[in-house]
Amino acid sequence: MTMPIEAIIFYFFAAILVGAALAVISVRNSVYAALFLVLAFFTSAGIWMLLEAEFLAITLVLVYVGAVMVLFLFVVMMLDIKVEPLKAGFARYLPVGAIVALVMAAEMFLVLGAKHFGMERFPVPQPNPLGYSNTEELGRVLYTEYYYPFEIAAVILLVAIVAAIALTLRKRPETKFQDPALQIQVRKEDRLRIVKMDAEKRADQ
Amino acid sequence: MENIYLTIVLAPLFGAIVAGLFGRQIGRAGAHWITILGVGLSCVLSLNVLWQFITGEAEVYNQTVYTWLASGSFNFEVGFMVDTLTAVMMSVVTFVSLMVHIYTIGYMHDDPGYQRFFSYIALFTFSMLMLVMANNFVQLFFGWEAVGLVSYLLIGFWFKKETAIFANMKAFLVNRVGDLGFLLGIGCVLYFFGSLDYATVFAAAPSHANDTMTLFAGHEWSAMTVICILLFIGAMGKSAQAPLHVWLPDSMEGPTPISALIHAATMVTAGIFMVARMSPLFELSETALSFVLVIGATTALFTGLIGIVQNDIKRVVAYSTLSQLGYMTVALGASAYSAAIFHLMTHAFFKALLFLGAGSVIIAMHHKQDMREMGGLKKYMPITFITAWIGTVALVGVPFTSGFFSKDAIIEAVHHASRAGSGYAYACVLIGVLITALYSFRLLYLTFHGKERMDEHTRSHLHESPWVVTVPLVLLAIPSLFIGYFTVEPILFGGFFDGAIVVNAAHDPLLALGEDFHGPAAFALHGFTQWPFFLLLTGFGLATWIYMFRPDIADTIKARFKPIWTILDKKYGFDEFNQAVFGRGTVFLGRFLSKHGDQQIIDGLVVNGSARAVGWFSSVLRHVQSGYLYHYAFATILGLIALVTAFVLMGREGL
Amino acid sequence: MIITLSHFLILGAILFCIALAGIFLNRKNVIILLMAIELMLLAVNMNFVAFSRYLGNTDGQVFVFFILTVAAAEAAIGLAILVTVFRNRRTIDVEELDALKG
Amino acid sequence: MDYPLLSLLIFAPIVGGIVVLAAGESRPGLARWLALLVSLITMALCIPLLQNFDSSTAQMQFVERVMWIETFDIHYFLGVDGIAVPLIVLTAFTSVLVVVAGWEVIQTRVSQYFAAFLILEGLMIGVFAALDAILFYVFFEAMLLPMFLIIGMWGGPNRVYATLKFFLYTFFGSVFLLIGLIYLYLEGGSFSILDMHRLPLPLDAQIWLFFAFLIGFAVKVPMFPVHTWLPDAHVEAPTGGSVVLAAIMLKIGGYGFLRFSLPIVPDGSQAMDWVVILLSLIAIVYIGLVALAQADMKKLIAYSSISHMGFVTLGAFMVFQVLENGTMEAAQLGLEGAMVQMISHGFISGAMFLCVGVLYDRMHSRMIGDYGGVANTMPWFAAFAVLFSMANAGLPGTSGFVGEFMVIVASLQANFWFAFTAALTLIIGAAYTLWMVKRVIFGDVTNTNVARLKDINAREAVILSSLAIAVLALGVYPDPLIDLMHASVAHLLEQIQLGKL
Repeated sequence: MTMPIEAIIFYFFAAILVGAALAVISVRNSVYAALFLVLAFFTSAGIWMLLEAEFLAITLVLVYVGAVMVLFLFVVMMLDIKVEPLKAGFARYLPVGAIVALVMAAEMFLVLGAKHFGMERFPVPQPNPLGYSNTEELGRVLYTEYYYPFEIAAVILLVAIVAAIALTLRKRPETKFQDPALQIQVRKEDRLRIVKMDAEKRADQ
Repeated sequence: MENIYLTIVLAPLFGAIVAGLFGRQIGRAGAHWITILGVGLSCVLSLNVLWQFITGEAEVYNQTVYTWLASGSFNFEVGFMVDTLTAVMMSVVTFVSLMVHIYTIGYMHDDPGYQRFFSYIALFTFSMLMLVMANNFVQLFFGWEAVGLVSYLLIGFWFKKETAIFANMKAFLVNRVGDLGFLLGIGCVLYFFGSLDYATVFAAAPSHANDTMTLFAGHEWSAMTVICILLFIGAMGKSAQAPLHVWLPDSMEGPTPISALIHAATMVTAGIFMVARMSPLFELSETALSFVLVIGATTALFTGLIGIVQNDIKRVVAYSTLSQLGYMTVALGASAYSAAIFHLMTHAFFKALLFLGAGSVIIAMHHKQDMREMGGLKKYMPITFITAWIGTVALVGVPFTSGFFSKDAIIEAVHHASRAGSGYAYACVLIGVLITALYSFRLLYLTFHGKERMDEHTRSHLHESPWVVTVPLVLLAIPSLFIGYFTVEPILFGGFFDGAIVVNAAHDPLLALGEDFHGPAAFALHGFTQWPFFLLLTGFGLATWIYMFRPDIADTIKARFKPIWTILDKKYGFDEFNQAVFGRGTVFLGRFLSKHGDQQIIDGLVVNGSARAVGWFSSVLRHVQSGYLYHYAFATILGLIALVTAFVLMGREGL
Repeated sequence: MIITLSHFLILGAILFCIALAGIFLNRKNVIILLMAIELMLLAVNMNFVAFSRYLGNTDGQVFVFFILTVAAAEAAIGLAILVTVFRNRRTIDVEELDALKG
Repeated sequence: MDYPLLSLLIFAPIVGGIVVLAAGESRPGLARWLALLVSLITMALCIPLLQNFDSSTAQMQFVERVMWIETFDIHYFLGVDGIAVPLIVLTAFTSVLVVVAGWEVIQTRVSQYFAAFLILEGLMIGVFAALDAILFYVFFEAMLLPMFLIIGMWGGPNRVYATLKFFLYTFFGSVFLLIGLIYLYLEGGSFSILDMHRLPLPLDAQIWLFFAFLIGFAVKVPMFPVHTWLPDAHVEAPTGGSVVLAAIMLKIGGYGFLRFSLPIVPDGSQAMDWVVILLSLIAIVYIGLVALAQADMKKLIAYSSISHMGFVTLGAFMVFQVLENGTMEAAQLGLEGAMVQMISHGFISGAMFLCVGVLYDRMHSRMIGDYGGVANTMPWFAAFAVLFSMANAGLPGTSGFVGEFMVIVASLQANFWFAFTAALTLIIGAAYTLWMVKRVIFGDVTNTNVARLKDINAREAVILSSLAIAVLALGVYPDPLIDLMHASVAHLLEQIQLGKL
C-alpha cells in the first residue's frame, strides 16, 4: 500500500496539529500554551496549503501568529499571573470535559464520516493549473462581490482598535497635566482679593 | 281628539316640570297652582271624555303619536287607545289626583319640600295617565315603571327618615320582581304575535289560543297560560298581591296624600286595570285565570286578617287596601272584569276618602299615627268623623252604598264562577266581609270613639283640619255613597265595557248575574237578605262589643290567641323571610362572590397567581444565571450536542 | 489511501472537540479560554477551506478571510477586557468573575 | 365629500392635543381653553358627519384609502357605516364633557392632562373609523398609551398596580387579536377588513379565529372572567379617565365583536356562540351580585358597567339562536339592542362616574360609608344622581331601558331562560343602584363633612344636564339612532346568515 505524498503531509501536519491543540489546553504555563497555539496555527497553515488556499495560509501565519498570538504572549507576560492556582481543578474537570468532548466528537464523526463526505460524493478535485493565483482569485471576489462586507469588516477592525484602546486606557491620578481651557477662564476675582482696612496706628501713640 | 288626549297627558307633566325645575322661582303658591291647574285641566277633559262615552258621542280612539322605535317589522309606538275602560280609569285617576293635590296644600303646608312634592304627584298623574291610555305594551310598561319611580320618590319623600328610604327601596325592588315577569310576558307576546300593539295582539289572540312553548325540556306549555301568568306576576307586584304585597304597608312611610293617591286610587289598581285590559288574552287561559283567582282570594282574606291587629291608623287602611285589591283580583279571576273595574272605581273613592281622613286625623294628632293614643276624636273634628264613617260604611259594603254594589257583585260573580279554585275563593271573600267589618269598625271606634287616650299637649291642640283638607273629604264622600247606585247597571250589566273587555260568554258570571238583576234598588234590597250582609253585621257587632263597650276584652283575646296574634302581628313572617333570604342572603352572596370569586379566584389565583408564577419561575431560573462563564459555555455546548444529536437521529434518512 | 473531504472535516471536528474540552478544563484561566476559542475558530476555518476546495468555490475562503478579521478583532477586545478585569480585580480566575450572577 | 372628514375627525384632536401640550405647564388657563376649543371643533365636525351620512345604505361612507406600508399591503383606509357613526359621535360628545369636567379639578400638569385626553379622543375615533385591520390594531393599541398615562399620572394612590393590570390585561388580549389578523392576511392577502368579511374560511379556522377575537375583545368589553382589571382601573383613574374608560373604551370591545367576530367568522361564532352567551349571562347575574357587595362607589359602578356590557355581548351573539328559533327581525332587534345599549351605557356610565367625581372633588372619598344624606346639602346633585341611577337601573323613558328591553325581548325568541336570566338585572341592577343611592344620597346628614358640602356649580350643572338630556332624549325617542344603524345592522345580519362555508 503506497501512500500518496498528500496523505503523508496531511497525516504529518494533522498529528502535530492535534498534539499542539492538546498541549494548548493542558500545559500549565500560559506562555507555553500560547506557543503551542502558534504551532497549531503553523501546522494548519500547512494543511491549508495542501488545500490550495495559499493566501489564507499565509494570512493565518502573518495575522495570527504575527499579530494576534504576539498580542496574547504580550498580555500573558504583562499580567503578573501566578501559574500554579490557575491549573487547579484541572484533574477534577477532566472526566467531564473528556466525556463531553468525546460525545461531541463521536456525533461529529457520525455526521462527517466517509459515508456522507467520502470519495463518492466529493471526489478529489483536480489541482489548480499552473499560473493560477489563489490570491488573485480571492482578491477578485473580495473586491467585487464581497466589496460591501469587506468594508464592514474594515469598520469592525477600526471599532475593535478604538474599543481596545478605550478599554485599556486609564487616567492615572498621579499624572499632572495642564488644562489650558481652565487656565484662560480664570478671572481676577478668583485669584486676587482686595482687602480694605483702616490705616493702622502705631500702638505707642 | 288627539290634541285633547295629548293635553290630558301632558298638562300634569308640564306642571310637574315647572314645579320641579323652577320651584324656587315660582314659590309655593306658584307650585301648587301650576300643578293643580294642570291636573284640573286633565280632570275636566277626562270627565268630558267619559261623558261623551256615556252619551255615546265618542268613538273608540286608537292612534299613534309617534314611532318610538322601529326595527324591521317591529314597530314600537307611543300612542293612545281610549275606550270606555280607559275613560273610566282616566276620570278616576285625574279626579282622585286633583283631590289629593288640593288636600296636599293643607297637609304639606309646613313642609320644606312643598314644591318638590307637587312636582312628584303631578308627575305621578302623568305616569298613570300614560299607563292607562297606552295603546301598546311598551308604553304600558313605561307608565308601569314610571309610576313605580314616582312611588319610589314619594315614599322616600322624607328622605331623612331611615324607615322611609328603606321602604321606598323595598317598594321599588318588590315591584321590580313583578316587572321581571311583566317584561318577560311582553317578550312572549312579541314572540307569538310579532307586535306589541293592543289592537293587533287582541285581534290575533284567538288564533294563537293553542300555541305552545317549551320552558323545560319535554314540557309543552300553553303559550297563553305562560303569557298571562307572566303578565299577572307584573300585576301582582304593582297591585300588591300575595306574596308580593309586602311593600305596600311599608310604603305608609310616605306622606298621607301619597298613601291615598298611590294606594287607594291609582297605582295599585294599575295591575287590575292591566288584567282587565288584557282580558282578550286571559280569557284564553283557564289555568291563568284560576291562578289569578287563587292569588286574589288569598290576598283578600289573609291581608285583611293582619289589618285587625295593626295599631298604626295608616297601616290598617293599607291592609284594608290590600284586602280590597284581593277582591278585585278575585273578580278578574272569575272573569268578572267589569266588576273588578267597578270595584276599582268605587274603592278609589272611599279608600281615598279613608286615607285622607286618616291623614286629617294625623294632622290633628301632630303626625302621630298610633291608634292606641287616639280615641274620642269625634267631637274635635266632626267633618273628618262623619266622612270617615261614610267611607267605612262604603268599605264594608252596607247596601245602597257604592261599596256594596261593587263588592256584592264580586262575591256573587265568584259564586257563579265554576273554574278551579272558585270554591276556595268564594269562602275567602265571604269570610273577608266579616274581617273587613271587624277591622274597619275597630279603626273607627279606636280613633273617634271611646276614651281620649292622647297626651295633654296634643289634646289641647286638637281641632278640625282646614278647608283644603275637608273639602276633598266631602267631595270624595259623595261619590263614595252614591256613585255605585247610579253606575252599577250600565257598568256591570249594561255592556258599558263592551269592546274594551272581552269575556267568553260561556263562562261569564256577570251574564248569569245579570239575569237576576232588576235595577239597583232591588239589588240592594236583595242584599239585605244575603250571607254577606249577615257576616257584615256579625263583624260590626263584634267590633262594637269589643272596642266600644269592653275594651279590656281585646287584650284577653290577644292573650288567649297569642300564637295566632303573633303570626298576624308578624304578618306571617314575610318581611323577616324576605329580609333574611332575599335581602341579607343576596348581599351575603354578593360579598361571597366578590371576595371569593373575584378577589380570590380570578384576581388572586388567575391574575396575580400567574404573575406570581412568573415571578417564582424567574426566581428559580435566575439561579441558572450563575455569572460563571463556563456555566454559560457548558449550556451552549449542551445545546449544541443536543442539536447535533437531533440532527444525527432525525436527519439520517436525509443525509 | 486518498485524502478525502471527510478527513479534513474530521480533523476540524477533533480540533473543535479539543477546544471544547479546553473550555471545560480551564476554569481558572481566561487566557487559555480565549485560546480555546481561537482553536475552535481554527476548526471552523478548516472546514470552510476544505469545503471551498472540494466544491471548487472561493466563497468559502472569503468567509475564512472575514472570520479571521472578526477573530482578530475579538481577540483584541477580549484581551483588552481581560487586561481591564485584571487591573480591577487582580485576577483572571474565571470562578471569581461572577458579576453576571442573576 | 371633497374633504377628508374622517381624517379631520381623527387628527383634529390629535394635532390639537399636541398644540395644547405645546402651551406648556406655565399657562394652564390657555391649555384649558385650547382643549375645550379643540374638543368643540371635533364635536362640530360630527355635524357634517351626521348630515351627510346616508343611513339607507350599509356601504362604507366617507371612505379614504391611501397606501401606507406597501410591503404588507397595509392601507390608511378609513370609512364608517351605521355601526361606527353613533360611536364616533358618542366619543366626540363625551370628550367635550371630560374636558369640562377636568377644568378645575386638575391642577398639576394641566396641559399634559388635556393633551392626553384629546389625543386619546382622536385615537378612539380612529379605532371606529379604521377599515384596515392593521390601522385598526395600531389605533387599538395606541389608545392604551394616553389612558395608561392618565391613570398613571393623575390617578389614585394605588395607580401603579391598576395601570399595570390594565395594560397587561389588554395587551394579553390584543396579542391574540393580532395573531388572528395576521392569519387572515396570510389567508386572504389583504388587511382590509372588508376583504376579510368576504374571505371564505373553513370551520376549524373560523373557530380558532373566533377565540382569538374573543380573547382580544372580551378583555376590552370586559367579559367575565377577564373583567377584574376594570374595577381597579376605575377606582384609581381620575374622573375623566373613568368616564372615557366606561363610556367609550369598553364600547371598542363590543364594536370589535360586531366588526370582526360576527362578519369575519360567522360560522365559528355560530358554533361557539354558547360560550359568549353563557359568559354574558354570568356577567349579568354574577357581576350584578358582586356589585351589590361593593363599598366603593366607583367599583360599584364599574361592576355595573360590566354587567350592562353583558347585554351587548348577549345581544350580539344570541342572533344565531334567535335565527334558529325566532325570526330574522328579532335577531335584528337584538343586534340593534346591543348597539343601543352601548350608546346608552356610554351616557349613563359617564354620568354616573361624573357624579361620583362631583362628590370626590368635595370629600376626597369614594367610599359609600363616608357619605349619607347628600340630598340635604346638594339637592340638585341629588336630583341628577337619582335620575342617572334610575337610568342605570333601566327605567323606561331613559336610555338605559331601550337597549335592555330590545335585548331581552329578542333573547326570548332564542330561549326563554336567556331572557329570564338577563331580565334578572331588573331586580339586581335596581338593587345595587338604589342601595347605593339610599346610602349615599338619602338619609339624614351623617357627618360634618357631608354637612359642609356645596351643591353643584354651573360648570357641573352644564355637564350633568347635557348628559341628562341625552339620556332622556334617547329614552323617549330612540328611533333616530336605530334609523342610523338599521341598514348596517341588516347588512351584518345578512353576512351572518349567509355564512362562509
